[in-house]
Amino acid sequence: MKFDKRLETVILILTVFFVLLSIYTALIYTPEVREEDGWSAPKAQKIFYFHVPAAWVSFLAFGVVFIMSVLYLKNSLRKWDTIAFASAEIGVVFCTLAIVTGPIWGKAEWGVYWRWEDTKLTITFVLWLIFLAYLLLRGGVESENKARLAAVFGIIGFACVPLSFISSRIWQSMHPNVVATSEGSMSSETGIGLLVGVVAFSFLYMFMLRKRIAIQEMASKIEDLKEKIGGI
Amino acid sequence: MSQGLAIAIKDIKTEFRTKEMVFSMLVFSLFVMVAFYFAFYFYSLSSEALEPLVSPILWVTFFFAGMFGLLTSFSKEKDRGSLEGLMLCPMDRSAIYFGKVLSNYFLILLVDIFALIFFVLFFSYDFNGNLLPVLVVVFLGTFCFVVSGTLISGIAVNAQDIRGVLIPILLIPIILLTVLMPSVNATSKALEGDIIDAIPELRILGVFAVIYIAIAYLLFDFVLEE
Amino acid sequence: MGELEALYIGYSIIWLGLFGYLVYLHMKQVKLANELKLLEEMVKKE
Amino acid sequence: MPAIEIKNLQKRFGRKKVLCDLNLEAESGEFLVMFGPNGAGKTTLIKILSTLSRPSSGNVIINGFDIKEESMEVRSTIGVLSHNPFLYDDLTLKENLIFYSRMYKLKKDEKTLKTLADEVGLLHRMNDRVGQFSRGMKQRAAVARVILHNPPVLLLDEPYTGLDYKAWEMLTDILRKFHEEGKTIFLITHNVELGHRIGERLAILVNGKVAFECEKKNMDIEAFKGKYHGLMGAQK
Repeated sequence: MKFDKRLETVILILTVFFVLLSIYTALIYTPEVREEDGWSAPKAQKIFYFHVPAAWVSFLAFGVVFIMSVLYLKNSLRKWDTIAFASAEIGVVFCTLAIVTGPIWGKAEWGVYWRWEDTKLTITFVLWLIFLAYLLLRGGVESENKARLAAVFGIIGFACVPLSFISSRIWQSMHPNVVATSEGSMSSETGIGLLVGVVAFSFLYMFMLRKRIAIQEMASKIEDLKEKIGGI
Repeated sequence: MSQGLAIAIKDIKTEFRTKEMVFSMLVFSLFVMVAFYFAFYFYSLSSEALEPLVSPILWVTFFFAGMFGLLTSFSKEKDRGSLEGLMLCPMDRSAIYFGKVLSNYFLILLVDIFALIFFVLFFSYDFNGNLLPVLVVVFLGTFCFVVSGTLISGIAVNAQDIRGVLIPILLIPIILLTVLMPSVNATSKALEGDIIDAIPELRILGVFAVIYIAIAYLLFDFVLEE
Repeated sequence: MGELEALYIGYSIIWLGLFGYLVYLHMKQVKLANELKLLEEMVKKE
Repeated sequence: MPAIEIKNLQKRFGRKKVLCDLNLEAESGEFLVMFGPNGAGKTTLIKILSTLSRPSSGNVIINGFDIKEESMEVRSTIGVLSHNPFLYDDLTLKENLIFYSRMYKLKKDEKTLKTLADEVGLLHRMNDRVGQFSRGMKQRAAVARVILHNPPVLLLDEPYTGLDYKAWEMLTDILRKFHEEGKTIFLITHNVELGHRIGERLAILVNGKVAFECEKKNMDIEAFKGKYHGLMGAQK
């Protein structure tokens, strides 16, 4: 119990520290990219230092859902299911932010909001859809095996996506004119900026995850108590 | 495996006795075609303008009509309680899945072929001798769709009230990249006459069919168990 | 939409989104904590 | 060797405990009747015994097979009859029986199927669709399905629900006959009089536990009724 409390404090402090640091690196430390390097909107490019980490952390969160789902099916301990659910919700939050900020930058840089030809965008979008569906499934099924069904769907959903990423290479070779990456050349400062952003968001993810799990546990405690009182 | 086959035969037999599902799927696919026809009516499409639209129209019809079939394949058994009867039989639970895959595949393919005929009639389309390669793509793409759809249908059947909406909600994001896109691309290429060009897409479909079957084989126990 | 505008909008969406979610979590936690307290007191009384 | 052996069986649905620490044994050839009010966990127990549901903890052995490890063997040694006949309305009785014999990997020829239908008094309706049957006939057809693979253990979950008098008598006769043949019968019901009449050993399930167990010969119907209603008060 005591260790848990301390860990929480440590995570909170680290989260705040890295979030502040990431804002500093994104706005002040990292140099502006230059138009000569092929960027048509160099100022707007600074969205990247949060857009890319948000996308990364959402992948991390969905990966956690996948792993927890496998663990849950193996030994059906409730805690794995709780973590999977919490992680899916937070993953959707981060993914939404990444998906919303992407087009804002895209409009400034490319002149269009979205490039469907870009596999990275498409796959992020599909992942987002899949985990929205996951949350709907969790809300919709009222049976005792809800957790098990959600775990199966989480596995299907996440397993398909990396695989379609691999297979998308084949499509790209079929469409030679539309290969577009969302990162240009990267200097080392840009790399550091992105790294700090990823670390900051990862800590934020951990903090949120713990909070979400705590909420879930409280809710089930309340259910228990209600049953107890109802039973007497 | 023989039990899976027995389930499929039983399903097809009951289906053809009542004909409710096949009939509504056929009518639905007809209506989708009609809807497409009237949606494009204003443009009075020439055959050249129609060319890029052929495979998207076909696959959207296949998928939406097919989803009807998936909707009832488990819910009928569940509502009548006969799913428990199947689960009491001494066999692997995945045999139920394979049986359902076979019967769904048969019924949905049937509807696909009728939808193709409707398409030809409405848009007076001429396959120019490319019908065979298109059929190959349709057979493989539909198989991949059925394999993933039957798994999702097994999951969605547990949501009593909203299972009707849950199947498309769960299924569409899953098949977007793994079935829909390769099938449409491959069909377009087959329509141009070079099936060889479509081999990468066909390979993707094959790989994902295997992946979905493997997932179902591993996890279908968890889907059915109470 | 200018470049800087895009940047400002993007930043505010990210931080408002994250902060909003945190506030939502916190409010939910506080609400549940109150409910839990109430129920625990009821159990004690009985 | 006991035909059914339940040791420390527990079943939780999420946080809810449905069965807690249930212990029960039925000797081979015994007619055991279990009573319990709604929500006592009767159906859950049958579902676990018939391998439809997995226990949270504890062991169940049926005819020497563990339900967790050897579920296939368990499924082929049991016959389950509930208020739902598990038959397909759109198929004829004969087709239903052929379908289920395929599922049990049995080779049944015309003659055996006919004998089977005759046994439950439905020979004249062999080629009619089950959907046209009355409730009682459906239940008789279900009996034919259950004994298709000649299981030594029968699990019955409220098989009398919705039956008229004639069908009721018929089912009782069939159960007696099975009992004489030496099959183990485990019947679950909330009908005290019926259960007391046909059972050999009686047990009462309350709050997921066996609250009372006795031989029928040691307790007459009035005493047993009193006991049952007394225990009912303890049900949540």
